[in-house]
Amino acid sequence: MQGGHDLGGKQGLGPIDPEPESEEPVFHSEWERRIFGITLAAGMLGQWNIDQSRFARERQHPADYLRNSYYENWYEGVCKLLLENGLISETELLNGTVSEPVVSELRVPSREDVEKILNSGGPTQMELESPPKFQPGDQVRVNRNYTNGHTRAPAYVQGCIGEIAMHHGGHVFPDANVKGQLQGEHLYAVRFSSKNLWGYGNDNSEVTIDLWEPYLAKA
Amino acid sequence: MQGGHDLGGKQGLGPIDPEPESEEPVFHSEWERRIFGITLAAGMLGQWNIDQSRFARERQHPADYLRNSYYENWYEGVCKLLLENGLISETELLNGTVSEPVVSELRVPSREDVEKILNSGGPTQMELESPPKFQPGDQVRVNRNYTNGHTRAPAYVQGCIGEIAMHHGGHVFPDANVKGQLQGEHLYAVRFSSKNLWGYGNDNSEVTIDLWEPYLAKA
Amino acid sequence: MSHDHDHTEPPSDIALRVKALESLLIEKGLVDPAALDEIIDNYEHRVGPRNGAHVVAKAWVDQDFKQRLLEDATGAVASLGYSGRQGEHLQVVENTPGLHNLVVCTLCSCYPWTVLGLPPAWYKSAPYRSRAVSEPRAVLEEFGTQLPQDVTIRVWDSTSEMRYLVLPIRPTGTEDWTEEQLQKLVTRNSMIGVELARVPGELESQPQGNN
Amino acid sequence: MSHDHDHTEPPSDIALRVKALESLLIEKGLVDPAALDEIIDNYEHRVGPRNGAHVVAKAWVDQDFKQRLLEDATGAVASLGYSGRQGEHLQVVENTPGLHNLVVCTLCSCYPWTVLGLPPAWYKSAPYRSRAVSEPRAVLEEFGTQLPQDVTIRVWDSTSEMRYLVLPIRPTGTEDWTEEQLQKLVTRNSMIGVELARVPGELESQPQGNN
Repeated sequence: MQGGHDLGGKQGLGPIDPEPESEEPVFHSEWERRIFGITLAAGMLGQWNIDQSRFARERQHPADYLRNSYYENWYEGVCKLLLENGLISETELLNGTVSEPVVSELRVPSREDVEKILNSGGPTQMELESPPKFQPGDQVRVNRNYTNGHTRAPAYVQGCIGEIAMHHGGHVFPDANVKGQLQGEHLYAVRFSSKNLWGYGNDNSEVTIDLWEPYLAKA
Repeated sequence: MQGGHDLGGKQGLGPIDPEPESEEPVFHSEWERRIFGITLAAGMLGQWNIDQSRFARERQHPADYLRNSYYENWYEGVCKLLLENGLISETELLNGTVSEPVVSELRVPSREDVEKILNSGGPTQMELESPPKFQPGDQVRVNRNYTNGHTRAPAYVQGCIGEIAMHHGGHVFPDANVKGQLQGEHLYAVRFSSKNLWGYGNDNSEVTIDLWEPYLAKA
Repeated sequence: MSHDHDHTEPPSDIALRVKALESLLIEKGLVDPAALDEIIDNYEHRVGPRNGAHVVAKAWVDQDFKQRLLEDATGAVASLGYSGRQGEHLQVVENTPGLHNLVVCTLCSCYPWTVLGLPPAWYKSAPYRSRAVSEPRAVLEEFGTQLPQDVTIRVWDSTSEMRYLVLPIRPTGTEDWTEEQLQKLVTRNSMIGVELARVPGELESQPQGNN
Repeated sequence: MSHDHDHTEPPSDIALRVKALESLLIEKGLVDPAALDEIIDNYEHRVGPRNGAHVVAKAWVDQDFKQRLLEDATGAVASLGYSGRQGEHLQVVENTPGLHNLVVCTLCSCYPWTVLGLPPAWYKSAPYRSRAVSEPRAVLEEFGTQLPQDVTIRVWDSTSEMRYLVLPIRPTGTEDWTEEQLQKLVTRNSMIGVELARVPGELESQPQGNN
């Protein structure tokens, strides 16, 4: 969906105003530290995947998404996932105390489990039977795709012509993964001239972006 | 610019939830009535044109634009225009009282002037020397145009192919008018299939949108 | 977790700021209070969708007028006495059994003031402006308007100073109605295109607004 | 008229809500407090851009390693002991005199955690995410990085689970430096691509962060 999160090329959002690298703490307050940890810990319950987690943050009014700080959006996302998966209730969230028992049998990770999970990660590469449709050097156009679902084809490249720069192999396809369907698709790095993306070609810049095969058509 | 105002095709903004026609008042509160009148009255001082007025509302953080109610955005816009044109100062706006005299000699419209202005309007049609580049039936592609300025080519049609449906004659070109430059360009109604705009073609709908010649190239 | 996006009850803060601005402009001599009142009075009480209903009903009963209206809406509408701001360049688009027209302004709130008055709140809202172009059928359904799938929906996005007015289909069963009677069937929403004109049976049950 | 968009000082409201959520999840047995602390401790104190600096400095002094890094970054980086979440599929992109790489995630905040730790606030902010793809030269200038016009800027938008790490150009005047010395020149920002690696003279004046 073209929500508040789909930010490439949007304007009026102000200066970047970076903190100096040497002065920036990892977290800017205690609650950021905690919601970061809570989000990862809750994710390790295995009730949702990374695309469902992203989609939970995206499904907000754009004004809320843009007004919230980064970790406020994490709070919104993890609450939505906990509620939608029936792990907590609205009443419990409001009161901060347990009023209903946990329904399902869940394996809650221990400190040792966490270490293992963080160190192993969750690879998304998949062996595919079908060969890739495109080869490096091929010209492709990104399909326009108006959807209420989750997609990783940003609005700013839809309809644009680019060139296949790399084939990354088969990877989990987010548009299906968000529905809980494990489906592999060929993933490509696709390169676009700034002329094709923004209409000006005199700044000597280009954008390379990872796109799955179903997003692309031969140009 | 692709600011918060450029809304075509954006998602997550909620239901429309219309008031029943028979119950909806023209204004929903006294302050809406007043800011509407103030905006039109201030506009009649002749210090800015309609595109400058639109651009003043657009130049906001998207979260502000989307969070504000419609007439709150009018308030933001007219304040910006009054300030930028030196008709009021920040201090005066803050305090609500005059602290500096008006610099320029302005013709402030009376009740009778207002009646005349409202009844005559401000036509934007212009005689052009050059013939139109396109004819009804021609296929055109809308140029991509990343600009920090004001434009009336919405993001959702940029890069898309459509068909010239009508030639409206020459009209004031907004992208120049916003800079105070009176320039006429041929204006066309351009028709797009939903397939070309959104990637689906099975809902039997199409969009016709007015676009100026500099926005278009032969497809 | 969620916040309220309905702005029909604005904070009093903005009311105070607008009051202060008005005082300032009047005190500074930039706005004539009588002129301000004239502007508001004009759009609150004189210009409204009854103008458009007059135009539509006349087009329904008078083929010559309808022809002129489709060819030169600005002139035809002016001949009924309606002209001025936000109606300088009018285009009338006609609904037929196979084609339904819908008007929106995705970039702001362009609207044919001379024939419809000021736009309703929903027309100016982000949900309507965003979705009218991308999912017009779903939008029509939110207004209770269900069209057969074989009817083409043609959306007009008002990006220029052209202003679009929909000419709805004359309801059946009104063959012997006068122009004055027909006007009552022409709602503001039917001239924007989110609804059809009312049918005779609806006249009693759904009273029409004053404007 | 304008509002503050800087969220480094959040309202205490969110702090309270997060506290309540944490209590609830612990009381409900959904989160083990020790596991929670382990997660936070890992990313606050153990994983950070020093990992990436190690990778880069080694590539600068060891041609074989550099070759492996460019061909199979995930494997080469794992051989130094860095692997795990948000680093499952690494790609290293090399700056050259004619090409400068810059990494962004326009849709969220994808970032190579295993080698850089958690992203800085600006990387996750709307201004950076929106403009890095459309006006990268202006963005670089906001970081004080001015590149000649004939240097191509190649932006990598991380939309997939591939994670990109920039291999900056080794500064001149460091020919006889050891790997350990070189690491001090490799800033986090140079591995995102918004800055160049530091030059020897900068070492005294701009102290490096702990991470």
